[in-house]
Amino acid sequence: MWLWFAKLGSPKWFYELSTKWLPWLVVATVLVIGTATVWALLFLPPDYQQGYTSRILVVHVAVAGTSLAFFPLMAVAGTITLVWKMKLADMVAKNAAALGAWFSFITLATGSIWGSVSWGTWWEWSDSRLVSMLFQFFLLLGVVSLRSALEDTDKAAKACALLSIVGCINVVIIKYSVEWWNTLHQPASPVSLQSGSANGPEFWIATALMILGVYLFLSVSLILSTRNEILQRERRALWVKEMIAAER
Amino acid sequence: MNQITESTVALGAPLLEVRGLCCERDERMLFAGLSFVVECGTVLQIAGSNGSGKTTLLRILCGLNDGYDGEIIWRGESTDDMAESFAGDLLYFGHRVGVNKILTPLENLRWSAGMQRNVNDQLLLDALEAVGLRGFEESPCYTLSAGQQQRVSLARLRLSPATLWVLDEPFTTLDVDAVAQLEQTLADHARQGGAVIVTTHHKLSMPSVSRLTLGVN
Amino acid sequence: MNQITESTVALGAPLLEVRGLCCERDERMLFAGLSFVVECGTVLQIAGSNGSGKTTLLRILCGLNDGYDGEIIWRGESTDDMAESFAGDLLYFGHRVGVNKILTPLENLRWSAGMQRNVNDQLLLDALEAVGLRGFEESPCYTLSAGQQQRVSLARLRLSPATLWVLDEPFTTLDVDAVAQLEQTLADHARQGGAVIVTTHHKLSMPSVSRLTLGVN
Amino acid sequence: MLSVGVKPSTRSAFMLTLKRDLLIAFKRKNDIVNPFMFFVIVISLFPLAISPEGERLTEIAAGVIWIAVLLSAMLSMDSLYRGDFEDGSLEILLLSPHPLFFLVLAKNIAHWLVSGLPVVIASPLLAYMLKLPSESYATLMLTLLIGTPTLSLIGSIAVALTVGLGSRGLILAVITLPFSVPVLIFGTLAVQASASGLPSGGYLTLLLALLAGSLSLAPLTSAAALRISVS
Amino acid sequence: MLSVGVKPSTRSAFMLTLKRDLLIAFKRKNDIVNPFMFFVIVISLFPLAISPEGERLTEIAAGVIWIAVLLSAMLSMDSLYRGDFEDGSLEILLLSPHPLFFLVLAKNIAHWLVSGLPVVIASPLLAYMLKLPSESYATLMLTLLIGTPTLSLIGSIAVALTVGLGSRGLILAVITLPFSVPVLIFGTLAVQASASGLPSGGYLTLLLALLAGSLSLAPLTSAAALRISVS
Ligand code: HEM
Ligand SMILES: Nc1ncnc2c1ncn2[C@@H]1O[C@H](COP(=O)(O)OP(=O)(O)OP(=O)(O)O)[C@@H](O)[C@H]1O
Ligand SMILES: Nc1ncnc2c1ncn2[C@@H]1O[C@H](COP(=O)(O)OP(=O)(O)OP(=O)(O)O)[C@@H](O)[C@H]1O
Ligand SMILES: [Mg+2]
Ligand SMILES: [Mg+2]
Repeated sequence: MWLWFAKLGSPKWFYELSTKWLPWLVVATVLVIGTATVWALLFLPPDYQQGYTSRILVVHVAVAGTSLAFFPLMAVAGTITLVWKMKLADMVAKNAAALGAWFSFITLATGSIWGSVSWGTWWEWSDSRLVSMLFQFFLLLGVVSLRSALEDTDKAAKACALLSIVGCINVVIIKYSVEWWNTLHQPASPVSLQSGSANGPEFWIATALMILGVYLFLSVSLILSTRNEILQRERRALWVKEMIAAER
Repeated sequence: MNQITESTVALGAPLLEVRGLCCERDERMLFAGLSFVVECGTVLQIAGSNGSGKTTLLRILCGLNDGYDGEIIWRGESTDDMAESFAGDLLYFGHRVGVNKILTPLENLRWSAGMQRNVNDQLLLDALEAVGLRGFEESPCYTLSAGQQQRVSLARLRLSPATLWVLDEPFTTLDVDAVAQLEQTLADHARQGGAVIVTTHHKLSMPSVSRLTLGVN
Repeated sequence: MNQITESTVALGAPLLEVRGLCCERDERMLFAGLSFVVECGTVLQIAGSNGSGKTTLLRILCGLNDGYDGEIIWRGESTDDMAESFAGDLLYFGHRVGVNKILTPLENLRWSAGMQRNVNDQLLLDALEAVGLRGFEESPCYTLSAGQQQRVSLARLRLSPATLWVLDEPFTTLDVDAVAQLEQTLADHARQGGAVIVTTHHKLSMPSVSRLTLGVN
Repeated sequence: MLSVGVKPSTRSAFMLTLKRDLLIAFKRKNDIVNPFMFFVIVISLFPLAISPEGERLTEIAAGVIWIAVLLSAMLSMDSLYRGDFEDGSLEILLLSPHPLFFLVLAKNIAHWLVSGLPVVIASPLLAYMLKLPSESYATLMLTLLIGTPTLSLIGSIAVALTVGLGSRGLILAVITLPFSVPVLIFGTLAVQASASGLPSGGYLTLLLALLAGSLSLAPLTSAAALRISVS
Repeated sequence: MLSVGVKPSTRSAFMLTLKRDLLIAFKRKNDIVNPFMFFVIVISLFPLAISPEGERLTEIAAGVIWIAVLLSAMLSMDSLYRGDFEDGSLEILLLSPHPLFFLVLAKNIAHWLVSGLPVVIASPLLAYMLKLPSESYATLMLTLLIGTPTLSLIGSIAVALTVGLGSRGLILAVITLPFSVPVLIFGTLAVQASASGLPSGGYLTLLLALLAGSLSLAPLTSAAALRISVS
């Protein structure tokens, strides 16, 4: 068990393993997302109120759900970095922060687009989900900018690990405080977030597939960017040099 | 690219032992497999050209940097396991000297020396006088010259209960008299059973100094 | 309390002349009635113990401090009247060396040397190589050691068109080779008709150095 | 000589650090006057930029005061460890033979006494200027009294993480502000509740919980962050 | 050797300084992203602290945006001369054989490009989030385009005066904010006027006058202040 753990931490091992698995993952991602999209386009009945735009909800729900996974992921990676000083964990954390910021942004964007149709407004402060998502986005940008501000890789790794762990607690606190804030002050909003669930089972199958697809996509992009990071950081290591020489 | 000059110093009772220390910065190996023992009564000068890793080594020894491989053993135990008792027996003097510009020399020492042992003002005044700051005890440190600020920090040496002194270029900006005096202080500390690790490009005119040269080729 | 050691230096053609300079800081007279002449071809070392006013004197000469009485005459005219042409012919190197930590040595020089004369990258690379920074041209300066950062700034000397160099403790943190090399550079500059005013506590091993000692008693 | 020194107790190291930081603040004077001045100036911008009408002001008063408090707390953080980092005192702190938790706590307390407390004390005056109903002055002060130390403790983490950076003002803000949102929300809600005659006890309890949480966790985290920054 | 160097023209010294400062900012990245982020975060605090209702927000939108711009401009100033002071580059700048006016101007322009312009560009988005009527977006951007350089120029004086001080964040604010009030007032008035369909040309002219004034006077004053701070 321990041996396996130590091995997992080795960038070289990860690189070689991921070389084997990556093609399959990519194929799976394309298949699942493709199916979900086709399903959404072909089989989803247009909503009586919102027309065909409701299909963007499929993407929205999938991306939104996934984007909540980033802080926990980064906190776990951060703990590993701080406790076991595993380089690989930090490489994953680094890319996760940037990717998480993108996912949060897409959630905000798709949500807004849909909001513009269903609520008639792109943005509403009185909804707790929107606000707490916005702050998660800010926090992720904070982590990214801390990373870019600290020049020393080691220092940046540890500092960002610490911030991710603290940020993880904070996302929870923000989520709840915004909810309480809201329940007291919010005037009944025209359409509740749950209205989408009024749609039939076709919707949920498409959504479930899309969620799976987005998680797959997330893993593929994390693996790809981590591989890149490995090559960058280990460019002086023997195995990288040998590999590059072999490819030439 | 890098070649390591290794040297082992051994006198008296073992205080600090370094085993197989390696440090890489920005993919450049600064030192590898560095092992040495510092014993009570030693003055060890770390020599080496600019950028050879002296400062890095000292900071590693004190636990301020942790980007290294190898073992650092303090009185028979790893420094990681006994950080606090190690800290109580260690005095570090870095490139930045730890003198607040707004406070006076006296106020500065009251804190920086007071963190390591109980002090009273008379002790502090004596130490300041000994480093030639008489008459400046109550001037804010921003009005002192570069060398005078260095002296404020060096007064800590006279107050410290620490056995091991780790000094990074303590001689910079000191005038000739102050340099001679500091050398005397270091020699005295070693004679009384303490140990000193010091970096300097200046040639020490002290009797028994061991040298460890970090090499860049 | 203060006693002033006065000395007058005179060789070659007059470049900078100081007449009756007095400076008081915090009611302590640092120097009074200080007069001397710096001529082309001179290296003038300002000596004196810590706190005797060396840094203050150099900053006054460059126009960075103006809390003084007396006259400073540059090529026959008061420096106040011709600040810009004086600045074009002057290179000041202070306790803080003027190296931005985020930029690389090359980028630093491109600006700091480029403010005084037109430069191209080849010139800069040559200067960096001459001060022993080959291989570090493209590393950000925060990754350089104290001595290496000092060297980045010293590379300016090799690029400067200035006649008068005013250097405040340029030898700190330099290793032995770099010290010898810098002394050589100063001697060359003087030989080619420039003038150097330098403070250091280090004993200069150059042939003809004039000394001016500021005294605190 | 080597055996003369008696190692001071952690308590006395704590007091020594607290006293030193207070002394520095008093000598600098600005540290004390400025957070307060900033608070006053920011608040006085609102009637200018939004509306000088009393009724309108009443509506926004609680929020404006809390935002000004937040910004002034955040700005004042900048001086918490920076000076010590630059002159090397931080290394002395890290290498002292005492648990860093208490030393960091001492620094945070000194900082709050100097920058947070004056703002709390001045708040009723500014509340009056913004026409906040006088029933809620007590609640306002109470929330500030609980909220500002929380803000200081949270800010301390961000400052410790960024202490070595060239320009920190903004990165500090970017990291701290999201963390301060809960304090802001509960603080304003409590004041608004009391202004409309509702009970505000629940919010106060939440604020207290946040304070307790950050009091126990933040100094630890700051200490870890300082170790990272100095290395 | 002594005669080889050709003294560069003031124009090329200006360009060299501008390029250097931009290069430092791009290498640091944060200098560019942070003022903008700060602006966004501060704005998003208002709905939380005051009220999330659209109508209420519309009323305060113009003022809130301008206050956030002011604060973010002020915070970002911190990095303008500090780094150069600390590493000694400022002395090189002061002792260069070129009129300091232009070098200071180059630094100010670089700073505005990096910290002011992004805020101006992002303002319509935030105006939308605060429910500002869409007719006034153009006026908002225009006032910001004229107002932010003025704020930078004014801030530059304060930074230059305080560059040697330990903690500047606040003292800077205390000096700058009162001077920036006219910009704030004309800026918000212009936006409010256009939101209610009134002409805003008069205010724009006033803003332009402020810009012209500070463009000619502020760099001179900053240069003098720098000389004082360094000595
Ligand atoms: C910028 C705007 C929006 C943001 C930031 C946002 C954020 C989120 C988040 C974070 C989730 C994931 C919740 C979870 O999986 O537990 C979510 C789910 C969802 N969102 Fe949005 N949303 C936005 C706009 C909208 C709009 C306008 C609608 C439709 C009226 C909507 C409908 C939904 C639905 C139906 C779900 C799934 C419900 C569930 O699983 O509980 N969202 N959104
Ligand atoms: N800002 C200041 N305010 C008041 N007095 C000052 C200030 N700076 C320096 N002094 C006084 O001037 C004296 C000379 O300082 P200066 O820095 O010129 O000395 P120095 O000869 O360069 O010494 P060193 O060899 O230590 O560098 C100091 O003793 C100090 O008391
Ligand atoms: N923060 C850093 N990041 C990356 N590399 C660094 C860093 N600090 C130092 N280095 C590298 O480590 C080498 C050794 O630096 P160090 O400061 O230990 O040298 P030194 O022996 O103390 O030199 P000096 O005599 O100039 O003080 C430098 O050449 C530099 O390239
Ligand atoms: Mg060193
Ligand atoms: Mg000096």
